[in-house]
Amino acid sequence: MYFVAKVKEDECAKYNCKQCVLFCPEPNCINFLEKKSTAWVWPDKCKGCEICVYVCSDLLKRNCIEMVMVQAGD
Amino acid sequence: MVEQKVVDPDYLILEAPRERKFITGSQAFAEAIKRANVDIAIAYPITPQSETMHLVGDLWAQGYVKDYYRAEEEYGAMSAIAGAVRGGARAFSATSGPGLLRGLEAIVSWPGHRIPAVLGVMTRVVNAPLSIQPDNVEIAYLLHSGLIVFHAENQQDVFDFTLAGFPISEKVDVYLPVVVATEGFFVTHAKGYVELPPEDMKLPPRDPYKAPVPPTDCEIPPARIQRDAPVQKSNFMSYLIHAVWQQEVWSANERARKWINHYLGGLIEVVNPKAEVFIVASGCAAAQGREAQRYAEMEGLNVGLVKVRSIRPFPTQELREVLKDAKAIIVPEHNIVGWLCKEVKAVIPNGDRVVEGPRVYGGMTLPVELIMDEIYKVLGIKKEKKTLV
Amino acid sequence: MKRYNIRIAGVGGQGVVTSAHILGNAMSAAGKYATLVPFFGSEKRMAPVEAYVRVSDQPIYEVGEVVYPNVIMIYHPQVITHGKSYTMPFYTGLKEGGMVIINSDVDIIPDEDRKVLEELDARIFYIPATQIARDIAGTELATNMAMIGLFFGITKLVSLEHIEKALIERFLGGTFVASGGTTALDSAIEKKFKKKQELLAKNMEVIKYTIRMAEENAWCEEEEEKIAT
Amino acid sequence: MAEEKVIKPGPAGYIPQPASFLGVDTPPPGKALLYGEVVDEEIAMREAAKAMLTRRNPTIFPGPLVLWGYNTSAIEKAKAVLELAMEIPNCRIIPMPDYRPKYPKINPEAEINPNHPNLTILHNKIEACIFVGVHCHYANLSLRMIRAGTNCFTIALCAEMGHEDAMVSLRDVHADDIRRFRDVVVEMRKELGIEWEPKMPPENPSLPKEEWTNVSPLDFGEYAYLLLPRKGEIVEESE
Amino acid sequence: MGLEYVKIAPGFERYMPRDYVDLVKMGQFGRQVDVMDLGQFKELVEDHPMCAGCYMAYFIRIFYASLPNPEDTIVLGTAGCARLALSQAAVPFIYGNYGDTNAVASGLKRALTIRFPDKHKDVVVIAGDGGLMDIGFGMTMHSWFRREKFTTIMVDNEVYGNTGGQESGMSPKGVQLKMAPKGKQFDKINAVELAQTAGCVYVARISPTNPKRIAKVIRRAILAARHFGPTFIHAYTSCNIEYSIPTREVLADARNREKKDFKFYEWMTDEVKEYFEEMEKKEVKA
Repeated sequence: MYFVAKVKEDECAKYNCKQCVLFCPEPNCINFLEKKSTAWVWPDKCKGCEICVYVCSDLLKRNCIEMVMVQAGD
Repeated sequence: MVEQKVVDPDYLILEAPRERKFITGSQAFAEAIKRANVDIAIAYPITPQSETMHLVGDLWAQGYVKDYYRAEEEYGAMSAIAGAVRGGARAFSATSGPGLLRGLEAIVSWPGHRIPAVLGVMTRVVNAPLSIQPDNVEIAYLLHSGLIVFHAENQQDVFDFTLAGFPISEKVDVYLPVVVATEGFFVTHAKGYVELPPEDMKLPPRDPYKAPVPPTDCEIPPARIQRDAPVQKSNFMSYLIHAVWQQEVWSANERARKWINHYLGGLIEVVNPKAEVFIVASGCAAAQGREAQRYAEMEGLNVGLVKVRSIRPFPTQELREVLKDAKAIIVPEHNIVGWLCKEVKAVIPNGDRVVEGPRVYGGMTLPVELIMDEIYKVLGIKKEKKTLV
Repeated sequence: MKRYNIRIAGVGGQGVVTSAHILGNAMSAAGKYATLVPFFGSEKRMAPVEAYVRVSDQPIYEVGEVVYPNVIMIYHPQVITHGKSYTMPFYTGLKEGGMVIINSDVDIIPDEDRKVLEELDARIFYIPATQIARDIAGTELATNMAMIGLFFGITKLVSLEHIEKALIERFLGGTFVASGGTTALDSAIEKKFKKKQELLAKNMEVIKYTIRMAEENAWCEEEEEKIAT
Repeated sequence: MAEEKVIKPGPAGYIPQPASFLGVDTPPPGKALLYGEVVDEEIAMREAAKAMLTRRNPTIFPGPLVLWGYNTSAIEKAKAVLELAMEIPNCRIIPMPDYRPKYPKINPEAEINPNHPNLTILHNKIEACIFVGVHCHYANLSLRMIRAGTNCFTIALCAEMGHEDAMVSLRDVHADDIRRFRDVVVEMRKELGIEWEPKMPPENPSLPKEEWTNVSPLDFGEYAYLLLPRKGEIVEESE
Repeated sequence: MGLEYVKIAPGFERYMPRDYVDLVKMGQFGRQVDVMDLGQFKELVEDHPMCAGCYMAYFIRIFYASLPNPEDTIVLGTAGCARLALSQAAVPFIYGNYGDTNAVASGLKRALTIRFPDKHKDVVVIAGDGGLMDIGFGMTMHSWFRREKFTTIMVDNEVYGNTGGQESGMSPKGVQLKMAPKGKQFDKINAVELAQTAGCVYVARISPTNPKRIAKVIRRAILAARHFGPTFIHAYTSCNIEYSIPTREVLADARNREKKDFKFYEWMTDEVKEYFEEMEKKEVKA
C-alpha cells in the first residue's frame, strides 16, 4: 500500500504546460501525451515523492495532480 | 627511432635471432617495452624504479610508445592504467616499495576488473623506517588478489618476463595483469648479459575485441556495459555473483599456466633434478642459489636448484614432483617474513624437510656462503672457516 | 679462470663507482663476465663509498654486495686510517689467499691487522695512485685509473684494447639525443666530445703506467685453475 | 574418460569449486570439452544436440555479441543462431542483452542476466541451454551459477577459447560452426525419431501484443499511454 | 562505429525484451532530442534504486537527456549514490575504486585518443563531493592541471549520503552531521574557483531548477571538453534524507539555495566563448 501520483487529465489538458514532466526525478515516470495535451503517470515507476504535486499545486497553482493510494500488485 | 615491423609474438619471443648486450635491469625493462608495441606508459617517480620509467619516457620521445605522462601519484597512475586498458590500449607502468603500496588499492582491483596490463615492480623495503634497499617483502602483498606474479632472477628474466607478459596477460582465457617483480638495485642498477631479439620487430598491437570483457570504447555492445558491477548479495543480485566472480579471476590465473609454460618454458627451472638437497628460490635469491649449487657441485655435493619463475600461479604440482625425494629443501629469501617458504611449505607434504632460510632483509646482500652453510648443515658436514665476518 | 670478487672502498669524488663500471665493461669487451654493484647511498665528497665487482670467464649469477671478497682495493688511505668504510675493519670478509691493493706510498696497516692478513695468506700491494695520476694525467681524478691499471696488470684478465673500449663506452657512449639534433646542438656535442677525448687519452696513459708497474715488480699472477669460493 | 563425469549438470551445491580448480582447462584448438574432458568436436556436438533434443525446455541464451548487429559477422552469427533455434523442437530464445545488475529485478520470462541467471533457469524449468555471443567472463559467471543451483545442461558456443564450466563447450565458434552444429542437431533428431517442422521460437513475452513497429518514435508517449495499464483500468490480457 | 552497436541484429527484434526494443526505436540514439521533449521519448536511464524525490537522480535524468552523442559517450562514476542510477543507463559506465574517477578518465581518454584519432569520444565523470573533493582531490586537480580533455560533473549533496550521512568537505560550515557531532568546523570548499585556477576551460555552478539551463550547461561542458580542455560543473543535488528535506519540498529547496549560495554561474575562456558564438551563429542559420 503506497501513494503514487495521478494526473487529473481533464484538468491538466487545459494548460499544455508539461512542467511536472520536466521536474520529476524518475525516468519515464511522468510522460506527456501530446494528442490529449495531458501528462500521465506510469504508476510502476512512481516512487511517490510529490515533487510533481509541488510543481503543479504550489508553484503553478493548478492542482492537476493528486496522490492516490495503490495496493501492491494493482 | 628504428622502423619496426609487427611479428608474431611466438616468433619474437621464442624464435627470433638474439644478440647479446651488457645492460642494466632498468634497460632490460625498457628494451622489452621498446618491442612490446605499448600504447601508453604512466610513470611516477620512486627509487629505484625511476630509472626504468625515465628510459620508457625516452622511448615515448623517440616514438616507440604512443603516450606517456608523469602522474600525480601512484594511486592516480595505477587508476589511469586501468582507464587506459579499459579503453583498449596496451599499458605499462612500474613502481617500487612504498609506491606499490600506495597504488595497491588500484592494482589489486585490476584482476577483478579484468585489466590486462604489465606492471614492473622493483622491490625495496616497505616497512618503517624508510629505506631504499632491495628487500622483496612487498611481493607478499601481491599474492592474494589474482594478479599473475613473475619474479625475475636477473636482467635476462626482466626482459623475457616483461615482453612475454603482454601476450600472456592479453590471452582471452587469462586477461589478468602481469606483475614482473625483481630486486631493485641488485638487478635494476646492475648490468648483466641479455640476449635481445632485433629492435626492428615488435608485438602486434593489442586487439581489445578479443577479450572476455568488452572494452569501454563505444564500438562494441552492450551499450549498458557493466564491467565493474558493484555486485553483492542484494535484492536484485544472486548471493553467488561475487563468489563466482572471484572464482573467475582465480580460474583465469590457473589458465595462465599453459601460456607461462609456452612462453617462459615453465613455471619453474630445475638444475640437477636428481639432487639430494634442493635450493628453492625466486628472484635474486635464485641467482645466489644458482651460484651455491655450482659451488656445491665443485665440492662434490649433490645439490640442486629450483628457480620459481611464477609465484602466481604457483607451481604446486611441479614442486611436488621435483622435490618428492629431496632430503632437504633450503629456501633462501630476501625478506623477513619468508613468503616463498610459506608457499613451499604449503605444497610439500612433509614440512619438516623445508629449511626456513637463510633470509636476509632490510637491503642486505644474501651471500652465497650463507646458503652453503645451510647445505653443509643439512648434509652434516663440518667446515672450518678462516673467513672473517 | 679464477673468480675475482672485488670490493672497492674509497671516498666520494674518487670515481669508485666509475671504475667499477670500467672494470665490468672491460671484461665484457673481452667477452668475459662481470657484474657490478655500487653501494647505494648518496655519495658525497669525502664520505665513504663502496662498489663491488665480480669478474670471471664463467657466467656469474650472484648479485648484491661482495660480502666475502678475494680482492680489496682501497682507493684512499683514510679508509684504513680514519675508518672511512661501511665494512670495518677494511679487510672484513677477505678470503684466504686474497689480495689487497692500497693507494698509499707508505705502509699504513696497523700491526694487529697485518697479523690477521698474514694468517689469511693475503698479498698486499701499495701503489701511490694519486701521485701517479697527478704526475701523468695532471689530475688526481685519475686515481681510479691507476688502481684499475694495477689490478689488470696483476691479473692480466684483459688486454689494453679492451680497457680502452670500456673507457670509450663509459665516457663517450650512451648519450641519449631525443630527435636528431640541430647544427648548434651538434657543435656543442662536438666540443664536449673533444674534451672527453683528451680525458680519455690521459686516463689511458695512467692505466698503461700502472700495468707496466705491475710487470716491472713481477706482481703478475700466474694463470691457475682454482675453485672460486 | 573417467567414469565420474567431472563437470555434469547440477545442482552442484552451495558454492561448488569452479572447473578450473578441478583441473579442467580450456580445450586446445580443434577440440571441445565434454563434461570437462577434451574430446573431438563431433562427439561434443552430438552430446549437446542430444541434450537439446531430449531435455526439458531447451533454450538458447544469445548474448550481446549476437543480439546487437554491430558488424557483418555478428549479423551473420545472429542469423545462424535463429536457424539453429528453428531446428530444435519447442526451443525458446531468452536474450542476455547486457550485463548490468538490473533493478529492481528481471522478468525471468523475458531475459536472463549474468548476476542471477539461475532465476531464469528455475522459473522456466530450463534443463538444457546454449550460451552464444556472451563475453567469456560473463558466460563463466553464469555457467558456474547455473551448475551450482540448477540441473540445467549447459552448452557454450564460444567464439574464443571455450568454457570449462559448461557440460559441452565448443571453441572458435562462428556462424558456419553454428550451422554445422545445426546439421548435427537435425541429424540427431532424425536418429532419435523426433518429428519437427522447423519454425521460429515464440517471441519475447514482454513485448506488447500490438503491432508496434509502425508507431513513430516520436509517438512514444502516446503509444505507451495506449498500452500501459493505468490506475483503474482493467486489462484483459496480462503478461 | 558509434550507432552500430545499439542496433538490434536483424531477426532478433522479436526476441529482445521490451525496454531494449523501446530504447532503440524510441530512444535518443541517432537523433538529437530536446530536453523539453522529455516524457515523449524513451530515456537512456532506466529504473534505478535511488531514493524517492532525490534531486541527484533528477540531475542525472536531465544529464542523460542532454548528451550530444550518447552512442559515443562513456560515463565514469565512483562509490556513492549517483552510481546507482548511472549504472542503469544505456551508456557505457565505468565504476572503479572510490575517488579514482579523474585518474581513470585520464587514462581512458588518452587511450581513446590514441585508438580513434578522428572520432569524438566524450568522457564524462559524474561523481559526488566526497569522491571528487575529498578522497579523489589530488586526482581531480591533477587531471585539470594536465588539461585532460574530459568533463567533470560534481553532484554535490554536501554529505556522504551512501555511507549514512557523514560530513564532507563540501558540507556547509556548522552543519551537524555524522563525524561532525559539533557541527562542521570549516567552510564549504570553493570548488568552482579551484577549477578555474586549476585550468578548466569551462566552469559552471548550477542548482537544478531549470532543465533547459542544465541541458545547455551540460552540452557546453561536453563540447568544450572535446576541443579545448577540462571542464567542470558544480551541481547542487540535495540529499533529502540526511538534510531532512520533505520530498515534496526538494525543488523548493533547490530554488531557495539558488537564491543564496548556488547562484547560477558560468565562466569560460575567450577561446571557448568564441567557439560557442560561432556555433550558435551556425545553428541560427541552419
